[in-house]
Amino acid sequence: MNSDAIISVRTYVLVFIGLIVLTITTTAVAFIDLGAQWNTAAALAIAVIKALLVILFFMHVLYSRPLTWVFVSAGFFWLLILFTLTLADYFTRNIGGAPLPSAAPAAQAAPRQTSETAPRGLTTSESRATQRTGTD
Amino acid sequence: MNDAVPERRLHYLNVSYGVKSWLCTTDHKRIAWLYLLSITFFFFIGGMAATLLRLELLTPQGDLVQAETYNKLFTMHGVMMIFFFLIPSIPAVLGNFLIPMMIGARDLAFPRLNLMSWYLYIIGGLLAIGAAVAGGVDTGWTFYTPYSSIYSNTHVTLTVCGIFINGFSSILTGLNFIVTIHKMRAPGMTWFRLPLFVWSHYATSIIFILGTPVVAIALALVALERVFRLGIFDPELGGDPILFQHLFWFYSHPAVYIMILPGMGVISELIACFSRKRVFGYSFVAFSSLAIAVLGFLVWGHHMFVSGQSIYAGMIFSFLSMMVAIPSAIKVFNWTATLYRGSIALDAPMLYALGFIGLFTIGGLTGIFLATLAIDVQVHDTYFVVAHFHYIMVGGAVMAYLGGIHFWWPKMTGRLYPEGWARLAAVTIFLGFNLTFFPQFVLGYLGMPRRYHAYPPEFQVLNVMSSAGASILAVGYLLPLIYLVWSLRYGAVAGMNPWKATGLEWQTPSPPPTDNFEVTPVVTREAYDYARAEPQSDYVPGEVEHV
Amino acid sequence: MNLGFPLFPEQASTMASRVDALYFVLIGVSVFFATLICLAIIFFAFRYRRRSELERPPEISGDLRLEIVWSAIPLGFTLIMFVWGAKLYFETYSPPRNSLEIHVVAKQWMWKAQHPEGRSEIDELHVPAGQAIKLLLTSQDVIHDFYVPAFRIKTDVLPGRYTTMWFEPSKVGAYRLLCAEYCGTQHSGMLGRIVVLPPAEYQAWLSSGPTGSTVAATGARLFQSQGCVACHADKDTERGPALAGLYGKQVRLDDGKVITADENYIRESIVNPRANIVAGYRPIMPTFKGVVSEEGILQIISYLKSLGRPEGAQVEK
Amino acid sequence: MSKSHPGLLHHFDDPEQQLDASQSGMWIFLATEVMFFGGMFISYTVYREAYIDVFAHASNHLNVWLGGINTAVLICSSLSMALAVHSAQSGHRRQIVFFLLLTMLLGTVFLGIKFTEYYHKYEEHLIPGFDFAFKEGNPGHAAIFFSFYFAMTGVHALHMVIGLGLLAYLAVKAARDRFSPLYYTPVEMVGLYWHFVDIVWIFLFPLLYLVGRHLL
Repeated sequence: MNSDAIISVRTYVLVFIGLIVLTITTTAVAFIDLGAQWNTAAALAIAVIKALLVILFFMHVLYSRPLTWVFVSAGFFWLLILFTLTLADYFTRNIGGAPLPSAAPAAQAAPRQTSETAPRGLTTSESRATQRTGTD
Repeated sequence: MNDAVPERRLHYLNVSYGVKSWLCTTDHKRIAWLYLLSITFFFFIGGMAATLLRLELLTPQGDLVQAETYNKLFTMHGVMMIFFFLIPSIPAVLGNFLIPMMIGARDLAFPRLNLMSWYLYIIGGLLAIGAAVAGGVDTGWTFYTPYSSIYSNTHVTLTVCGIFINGFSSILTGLNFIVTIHKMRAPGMTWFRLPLFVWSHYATSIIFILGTPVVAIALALVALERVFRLGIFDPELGGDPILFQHLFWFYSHPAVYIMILPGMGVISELIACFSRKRVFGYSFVAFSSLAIAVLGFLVWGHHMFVSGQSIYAGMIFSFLSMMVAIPSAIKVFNWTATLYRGSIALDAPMLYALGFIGLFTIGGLTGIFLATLAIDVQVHDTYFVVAHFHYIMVGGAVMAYLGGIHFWWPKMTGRLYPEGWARLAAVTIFLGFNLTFFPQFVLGYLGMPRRYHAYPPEFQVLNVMSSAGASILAVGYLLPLIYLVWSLRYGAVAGMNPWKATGLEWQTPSPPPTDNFEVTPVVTREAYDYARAEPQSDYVPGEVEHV
Repeated sequence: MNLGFPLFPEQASTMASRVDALYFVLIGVSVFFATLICLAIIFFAFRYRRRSELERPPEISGDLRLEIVWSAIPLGFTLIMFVWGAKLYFETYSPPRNSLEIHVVAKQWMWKAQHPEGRSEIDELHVPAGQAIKLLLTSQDVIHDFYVPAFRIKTDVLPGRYTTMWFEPSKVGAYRLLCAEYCGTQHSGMLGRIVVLPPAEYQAWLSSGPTGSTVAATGARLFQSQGCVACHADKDTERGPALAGLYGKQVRLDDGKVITADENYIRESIVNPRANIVAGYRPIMPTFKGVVSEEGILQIISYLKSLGRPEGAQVEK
Repeated sequence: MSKSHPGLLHHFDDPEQQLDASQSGMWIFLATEVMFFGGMFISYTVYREAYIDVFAHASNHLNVWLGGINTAVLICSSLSMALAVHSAQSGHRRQIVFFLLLTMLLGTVFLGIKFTEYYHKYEEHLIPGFDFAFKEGNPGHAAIFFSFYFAMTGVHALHMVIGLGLLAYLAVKAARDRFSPLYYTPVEMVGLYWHFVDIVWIFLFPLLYLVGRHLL
């Protein structure tokens, strides 16, 4: 009665080998300096391929009804909305020069004892505890 | 109750008795009752907080309660009303009760999950109340960082846990509805024969399942930051407090549509039934629900126009927010057009429905003020905003909820409510509501910020008007509580279809049997087929065939 | 109309009347649509009231042309509002070049302001009429919001970052300053007063108080006393670049990014020197977070600005 | 279709409808999980963009070998889970139990390695809020990186623990021969969940462990 096609063990093993190879590849590539953000791009591209392999074969989506495709794509589409519009804020905060109201969140503060002379082990939370009241 | 019925017919209420038969039930109709009782409880807790807020605001000095108490009261009002009353109100009570019946199913797809949703809701609610009893929370329902994560020394973590758990209740309800609507429709019940109530709940469920997890994780991160001193939003470490606002509003703006969309569904049913007409532009109304759900996810940044967000992002969000006006306008115009050449009866549910259209129109139009960037700069975080969202949430969602409760009361209980009292309550609520919240628009543009315990004296007259209205509103809300309980014992026996409405839920006895229908109905007509119905008979719309 | 209480806020800045014009148009359109809907409902409810239980209304399922019309009209209306609102909004947050710059530091639950000439005040802000005032705001603790209803301006004041806003007071008088972002117990007590004076009186007020040096001069003294000058001398040294003309310039960092040296950048470089290392320098500068107060940092920024602006914004090196 | 089908609930018409409903429900649940983790991924992205260098240096404090081995362990467990579903489809009871137990074993190995890593971080003073110390850049920004490290891997580990519980439940049921080629929906559903948890890790591994390696 199950509508799913039974996927052969051979396919599973092939996908598995693919995933292991990609894991080794992504680790190896990470140690090579590709310049700028290309390392991140490569890592994410490989991760997307791996995720697709798992979704399509291990999770049987390749053989599933259209409705399953709709639910899967909806999840990722909404993720895209979250990323696009949030980053729309962060990527446009610093354009147009000084008169704008804001800058990238880089304009932030370090804990008090960050100078090179700060003793190891003096923690951020200890110093904060003295001046703030964040307890339940 | 059975003295009116000569022979004892088994229905969902009398099929079994005892506390256990209710607390362990998987019947969607009984779970709806569990929700009805619990959200009423939370509504009156939130209402009591509101009463104290309005009493405090009678005088500008802030002399009734201390600032600290006031801050905890408005936080409690917001948390209770939004997370524990408005969000579950129509979906978990009316949606739970009606969706399976409207589509001709015996239950929701996952009845045990449905019961679990209620338990999660109750656990979440008890945690939130526990936090209030233990001393309260003073962050406002928005939990903005770094105040909530570092500075507030009230019970933020406990409250946040309550909301987090309650979030899973919403998610499971939404999941249940979507699967039910996809998979459990009776033979012949095609998508375009679905009542608009079902369409609007489908749209609501999309928001439940895709929005709720984001606020859950945002609040969880706040809790982690408090408990384990992680640094996620902490500006001391270089964190960005605005990031929390992005995550929070990604859910909490669509959450407004969680509250209003089911209300729109109710209104479509009421308008059609009491003007005996098919809803004008059915497919436009149906798709506008989906459009609101999807567009609702693209506009959250309009809560952040003055927050330090990039002004370019502000413009994008402003533009997208304007787009939501269109599906909303489509609905209002179509409802109005449905009345044209109808056969209009002004029973209490219809009074609520017509009141809803008026109040929602005002709420929606003032929403355009807030989406207009330069105006939002002036009125952001003032009473203008407070007035606007109360017009949507109270004038919209609560009016629709009450209208729906009255309309389906005969189906839920088998009894009619007293019509005269119900009309009186509807009119009282409408008048009290407007007196309470209209002055707040004026206050807002004048510049009275929200969450003010004491306020400059020139704002007093308008505040007194608002408090006076609130007392009328309170009476208006107590009336249905009394006469609806009264009707359980003394109300007239309703019969299967007192309104001569067309939905499948009216083709089964009141109260319905546990499996809803004695035989699975086969649907052969479109929704709201009043034109072809026989008004003089106790009629059976959409032929019910025996399978 | 005098009801003994106000229905409308005073207009005391150049922006106020422009925002109000938009507001009135919105009210006009809204009243029109709300009245239209309400009258239609009341009329239909009366005209088509149910006269008999046997009534059977005609079948009307919809009309595509009507749907298009009542989608297009709101669309057009909202687009106009969007463009109009966005234009004013952009101006609200874009201060003119010749603005008088005042620093504001917020904390639970007070406002501290410092004028360029050095006078500072608490919960009050004296400004000259007819002059564009640019505020540079930051918070010491939670998020606050600087709100002057009579000027139709508002901006959140964030910890760890600067926000800016500007206004040009058009009318002499005293106006309310309110905190509009919930900030804790005494949020509603975080009030202040904006006192708009004729320019001459403003000058008199400036010199009447405890006379100190200008903000930039105070900043210069801090720059000396904190030892900044040891590395940031008149000329670029091995240890640090010269800072004259830095403000407003494009700076190339060692990771290749180019950013504008605005107030936020300078603040970041003082409290958190390692976040942005200028290309060609080593990360040896210690942080001054906690050593120099928020006010002090603002004073140093003023000093650096007083060292001159670049002729053309060019990429350094 | 017979009404006496194993596991058919009263409100469904036939097993097909019931299976469809379960599958849809599970996929919708996974969509919510995507958004749940998505909230953390977007936050991570925002800070990573702002503090690229510190994040790279901080990332190099994670043990890439342990992380890599864990990735492989998790992929093995996914294969094992897929084979458990396969055995259920073909009705081999002993195989189902075997593969479920193997999946659990691999999951436990993953968690063991994970907690070893956590302990190393504790020893290296890299847990924010507990004697946090970081010298190769702004310690505040590094604290943010490690906060995300612990929040994201912690929530992921929590999902693993829940998954282990579900697998144990399935193993007991499978041992009692409750599944057949006609009815194995629970195995399939837990399988989907387990693969999803695997996918989350597939993204966590490069984002947390690999972002700074090219600087070494």
